[in-house]
Amino acid sequence: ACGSSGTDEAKPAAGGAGLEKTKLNIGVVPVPSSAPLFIAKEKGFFKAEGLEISTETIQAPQPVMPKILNGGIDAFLTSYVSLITITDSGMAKLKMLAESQQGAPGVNGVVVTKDSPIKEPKDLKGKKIAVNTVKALGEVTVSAQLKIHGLAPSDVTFVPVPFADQLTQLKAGTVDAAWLTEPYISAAQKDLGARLLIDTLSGPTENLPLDGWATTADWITKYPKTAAAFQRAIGKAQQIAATDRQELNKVIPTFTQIPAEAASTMAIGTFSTSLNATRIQRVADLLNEFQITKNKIDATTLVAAPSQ
Amino acid sequence: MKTIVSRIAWLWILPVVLVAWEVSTRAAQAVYFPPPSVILARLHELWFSGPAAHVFLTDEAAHHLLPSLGRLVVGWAGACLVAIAAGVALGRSAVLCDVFSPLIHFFRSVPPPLLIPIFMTMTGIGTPLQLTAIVFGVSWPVLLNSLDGARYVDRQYLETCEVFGISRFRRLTRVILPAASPKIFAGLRISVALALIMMILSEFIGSTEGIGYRMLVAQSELDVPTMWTAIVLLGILGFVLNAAFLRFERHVLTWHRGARKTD
Amino acid sequence: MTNARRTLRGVLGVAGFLLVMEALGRTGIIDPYLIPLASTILTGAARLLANGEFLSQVGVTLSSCAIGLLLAAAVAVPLGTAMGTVPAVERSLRPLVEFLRPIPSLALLPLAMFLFLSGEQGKIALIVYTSCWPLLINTLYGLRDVDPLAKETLRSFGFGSYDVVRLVSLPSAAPFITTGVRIAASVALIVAVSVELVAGGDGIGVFVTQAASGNRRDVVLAATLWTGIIGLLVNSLLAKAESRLFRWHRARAGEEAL
Amino acid sequence: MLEISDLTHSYGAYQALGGVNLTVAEGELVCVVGPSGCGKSTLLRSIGGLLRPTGGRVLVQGRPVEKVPDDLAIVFQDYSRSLFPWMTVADNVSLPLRRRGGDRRSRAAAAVEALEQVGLPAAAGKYPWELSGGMQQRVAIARALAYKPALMLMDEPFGSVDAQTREDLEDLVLQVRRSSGMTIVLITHDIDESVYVGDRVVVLSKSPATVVGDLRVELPEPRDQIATREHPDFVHLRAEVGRLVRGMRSGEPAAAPEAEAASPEQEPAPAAPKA
Amino acid sequence: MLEISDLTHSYGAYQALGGVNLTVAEGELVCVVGPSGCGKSTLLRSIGGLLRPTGGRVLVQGRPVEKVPDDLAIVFQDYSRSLFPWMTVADNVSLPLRRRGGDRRSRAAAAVEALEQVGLPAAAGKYPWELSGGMQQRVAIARALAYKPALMLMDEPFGSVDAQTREDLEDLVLQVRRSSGMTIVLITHDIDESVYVGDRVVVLSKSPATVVGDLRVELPEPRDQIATREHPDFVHLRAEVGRLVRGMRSGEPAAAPEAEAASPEQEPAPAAPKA
Ligand SMILES: Nc1ncnc2c1ncn2[C@@H]1O[C@H](COP(=O)(O)OP(=O)(O)OP(=O)(O)O)[C@@H](O)[C@H]1O
Ligand SMILES: Nc1ncnc2c1ncn2[C@@H]1O[C@H](COP(=O)(O)OP(=O)(O)OP(=O)(O)O)[C@@H](O)[C@H]1O
Ligand SMILES: [Mg+2]
Ligand SMILES: [Mg+2]
Repeated sequence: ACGSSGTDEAKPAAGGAGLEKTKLNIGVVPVPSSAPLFIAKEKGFFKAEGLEISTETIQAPQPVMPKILNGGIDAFLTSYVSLITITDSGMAKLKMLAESQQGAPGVNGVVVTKDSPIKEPKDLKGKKIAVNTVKALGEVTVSAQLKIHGLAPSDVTFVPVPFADQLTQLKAGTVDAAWLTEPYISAAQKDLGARLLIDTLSGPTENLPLDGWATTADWITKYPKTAAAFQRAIGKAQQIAATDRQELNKVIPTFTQIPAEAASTMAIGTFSTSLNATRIQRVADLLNEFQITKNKIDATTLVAAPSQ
Repeated sequence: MKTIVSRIAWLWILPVVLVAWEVSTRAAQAVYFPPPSVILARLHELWFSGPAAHVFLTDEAAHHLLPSLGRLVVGWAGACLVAIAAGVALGRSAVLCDVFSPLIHFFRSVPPPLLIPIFMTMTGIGTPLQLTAIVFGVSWPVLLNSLDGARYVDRQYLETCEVFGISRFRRLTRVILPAASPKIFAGLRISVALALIMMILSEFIGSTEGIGYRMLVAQSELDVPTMWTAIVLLGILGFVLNAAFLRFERHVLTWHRGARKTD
Repeated sequence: MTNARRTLRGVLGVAGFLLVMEALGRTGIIDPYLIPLASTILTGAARLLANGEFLSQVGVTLSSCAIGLLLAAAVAVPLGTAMGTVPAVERSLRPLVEFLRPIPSLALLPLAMFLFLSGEQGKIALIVYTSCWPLLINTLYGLRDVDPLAKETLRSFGFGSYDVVRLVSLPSAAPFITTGVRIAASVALIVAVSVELVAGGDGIGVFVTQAASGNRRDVVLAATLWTGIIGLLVNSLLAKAESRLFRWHRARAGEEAL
Repeated sequence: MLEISDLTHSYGAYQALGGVNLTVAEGELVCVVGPSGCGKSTLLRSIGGLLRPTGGRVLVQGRPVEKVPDDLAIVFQDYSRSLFPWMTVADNVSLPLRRRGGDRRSRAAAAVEALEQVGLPAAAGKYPWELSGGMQQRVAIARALAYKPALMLMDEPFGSVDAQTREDLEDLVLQVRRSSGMTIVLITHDIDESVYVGDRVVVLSKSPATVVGDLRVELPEPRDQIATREHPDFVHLRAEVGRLVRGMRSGEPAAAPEAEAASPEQEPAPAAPKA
Repeated sequence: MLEISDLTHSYGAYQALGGVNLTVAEGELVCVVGPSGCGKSTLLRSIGGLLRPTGGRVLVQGRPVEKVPDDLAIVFQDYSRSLFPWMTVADNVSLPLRRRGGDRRSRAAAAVEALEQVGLPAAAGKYPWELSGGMQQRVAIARALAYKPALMLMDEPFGSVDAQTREDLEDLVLQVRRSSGMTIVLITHDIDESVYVGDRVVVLSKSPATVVGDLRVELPEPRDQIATREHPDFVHLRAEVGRLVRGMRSGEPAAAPEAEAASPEQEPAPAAPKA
């Protein structure tokens, strides 16, 4: 039952100039980073390229790797951390087709409750910090921040707790701090009066590229024109997302359950319009530094040549 | 000697399956299906290559395996006690059964991954959470089977008790429990395996150690052989626990086999 | 009439539970931020009924469960019957079964998704895998509990083993097996939702994922409530069918608690 | 001891008991005979409080039967289902003895003694399913005897044993009754047996059952298997009971004048012979 | 039809059958009597192929019994457990008829007819647990009779019914045997009954059971409940069987010379009366 054939094999599409594949199934995570895809869909950028897009909700690429390998999913939203870890595992060669968000102040951070005895980062020593998944962005960026304050990753305990449950755990006191992302940070501040203890996208991790649309290297080799068409369409949408906050506010509530009001007030990263291997190399180096990957990964192997 | 040989002979299916597995995985070369030889090598390296002084357990095993097993045993035992007591009580009282059964059937249908965070707010992180999760997840089949077993005791057994004025307590321990025991044991047997499953699930959230946690890490690192070692380890544990369980059951249900055998 | 009374008692039980939870929340013994008030969750759940998206996801989950359960029964009951009637089969397969049983479906998730191109099929495969075991074990124990004299009666009339199984063992083990079905039904629901939570696709689990990433904990809890309610409804349907089919079983047993 | 008035019972639409009146004095041994399926077991279950009759009254020692009366024992017709397969024979017999107090040792001794009385000295350590049908039946009798109840109800207790054992058991029951003064209601199909062991023989009509005959047996005590059975009164009574049962079977109405004459139902039961 | 030689059976260490020799001719009706627990049911189960004896041989129609012989029916001693509670009485009776072929309608008709023969015309649609003990026993008999087997084994088939019904059933068995020519082995505790229905009466010793008596009954045919029982030969035979059974009970060895004399075990069975 395992095969590597895609859903619909190449047939010259009406709108697309000889695309190898026109129907794509995209794995999306219901977070703001997926917004450009929905903007592109809504504005007809895909249609203009001759692409027909269907989406499937996923949480992270690791659990759905089989689907990615056997062609059930063509491209998907992934964090660079996942991209690099997967590459490091040797299971698949993945490449970023287009970047989505880049770090900006207030998008990720460690929060503590209003009356927490933890007043500054170094008070975290010996404490439990909730992260959404183990061995991922949370651990890396928090570790990088702790390093400035003289703490090693082993000085704290990272506990896996889904984002949605972290606020209650924080309130219940089962964890001392939580590494959160938006819209949870806003919610923590609003509901619990929580304090943002560390902005984990500042200092050594400032402007860290966060995530983007990836696929396998094999897929790009097999469907080069399709890949390019996808990149063009998403590129136009990135442009809109980067410049028009209204557009984002409008689209986010359509594919997430973030209420419109929260969507318009929460912090959002920068939507980048290019793929920059040097920037990505910072992520790979951090991962290697904190021993989440075993090998040093060369970032240039992780990007698909951007189309023009 | 002969009994040992004949007992082992019944395991013939294991080598057959192992060989078939090895051959087919080698042929298929699928990333997700490493051959068993690779898995076993990894299993040995990861968990059992420690010093003889530690019964060959590695530090990794001591850190992840032992706490998991401890929680498994305590959680399972606790769940069985709670579930048999509750099941028999509900099975013997129509009122209690009617009042509580909607709640029971409600809670047993809620996926534990959705409830574990709620438990966590009450228990905090660590062993109490895992124990709660194991007890919660494991109880249902035992509860349901004990309830059914206690409810459908042959009427004449109960009438006999009543006629001879056998006290409630003795009626329970000497008649209802034995009469329900075939069903209760079916529930227990289901629960042994379920306890292993809940042990893993409970370590997926809010845990920093244990086989489940190790598996989670392996999954996020896409370390397929290590994922498989956890699977194989679970299988072996299940096999061993089940064998122990059957031995216990055989001891307790001797009468049942005698009374139910045909030539 | 007695049925009405039983339902009434059940309603009282549920109402009592809800009142206690509400009271605990209102008096602050349980922090309503950690476990929202019963009334809050209930209104949220009621609101979901008007949510077409949610309803269609429920449909997806339920149909996977139903298909999975049917397939599981089609596999487990014959297998359990073979194991329960032919000791050699039982002893040969036991090591394998006992090895496979404790492996959580979530651990097999990547493998299932790799083997089955469509996520839906992978999910169903896992439902079958997991709900097989309670069915298998209960079938096995049910067959073991058949009165030997009943079997001998049929044998004495010259019926072969196949007929003995069909005409005596299975009917007499049927109440046991249906207990297995009821356990398996909720297991199926649990697996379906858990798989959807992790692997995505469609279904209640995906709806929950979406709600969770929007930090809509109220919606998550409302959906959680609904999975429980669905399990409850499925169970009462099965129980009703059971009591209709196995009148003889209740008649012989002292069902009324004394 | 036992007063039954206008007792009726229906299973759904089917009326099994059609107004039974019966009084049993303390220490009396009453045999009940009647066609198969007439309602004898139903009557017994009503006396034992295992069945809530649809009409009429049952008083045991002056108190209406609502739950199982104290100090009662039943030997069930379906004896094999009333022995617990998970207990040894000795445990089955000694289980109810807890209520009588005494330590474990004395209970075990009582159980063994009762088993000896019914001719099963070697069965104590076996399980019920290792015994033959007749042996199981005797275990059920031993259990009831060891319990020494004030009121004993026996539903065809000797149906599965051979003639000789049956006679021994009949004598055993008579002897235990004499020594402990218990009241016994015994259902039997054997007319000879009913006359031999009974102080009275009550004949039921086919269902809806009513009492169509209530005969005092006035044979010399103690009874003896050979002498009693040769006694002219025995032969006469036996024929009388036989005629009543047969009369019922051939379809005569329950209130046939002849039967009525022979059954002074409404009369207070005659004083029982004292132990 | 049936040849049993040196049949032994032990349950674990306990020897139930101690070398039984018995030959039954085609169409014969042999009654087996013996003390309770001696091994009668064990013997029956061995003939029926439900039990693998530990020694000796059983031949049915010349073939050794390895599995259940074709064309056999058994009425079990524990009749209530041999009826299927999930089927109506009619279904219980017609179930074995499936092996005889025929359509559903004719099977149902045969079942109803058999039920009428045993006096239960109204029970067809009920469930076994809605019947009295005696009625259940009659259902079990009806099931075996409807099946019309070549060899019928009956283990105390009339133990739970009243005297009148018992006589009717005895006559029914005799009549069915006469009309269909089946061979019957019937275990009973009633010595009168064994002489009344049997062509031969075989007496077993207590266990380990052996044949201690094998008496031909040569009473005029057809038998009649009143005339036969008054026949001087009947009275004589009854006494003879009684003596044999009693002799066993009082502990005489199985090979007591007197018993031996009365039991020409090794003789070929006399020719059976043809239907
Ligand atoms: N399953 C068994 N296990 C051990 N012993 C058994 C078993 N079945 C029967 N026995 C023993 O074998 C002996 C003969 O039993 P069987 O049932 O053949 O007697 P029976 O002649 O039919 O007696 P009854 O007239 O009381 O029915 C008995 O002493 C009994 O205890
Ligand atoms: N549970 C039941 N449901 C419906 N009808 C029943 C039930 N139990 C008994 N009956 C009916 O009630 C009548 C009397 O039954 P009962 O058992 O009292 O008869 P009995 O006199 O003991 O007969 P026997 O001598 O055959 O044991 C029978 O006709 C029977 O069919
Ligand atoms: Mg009765
Ligand atoms: Mg017997």
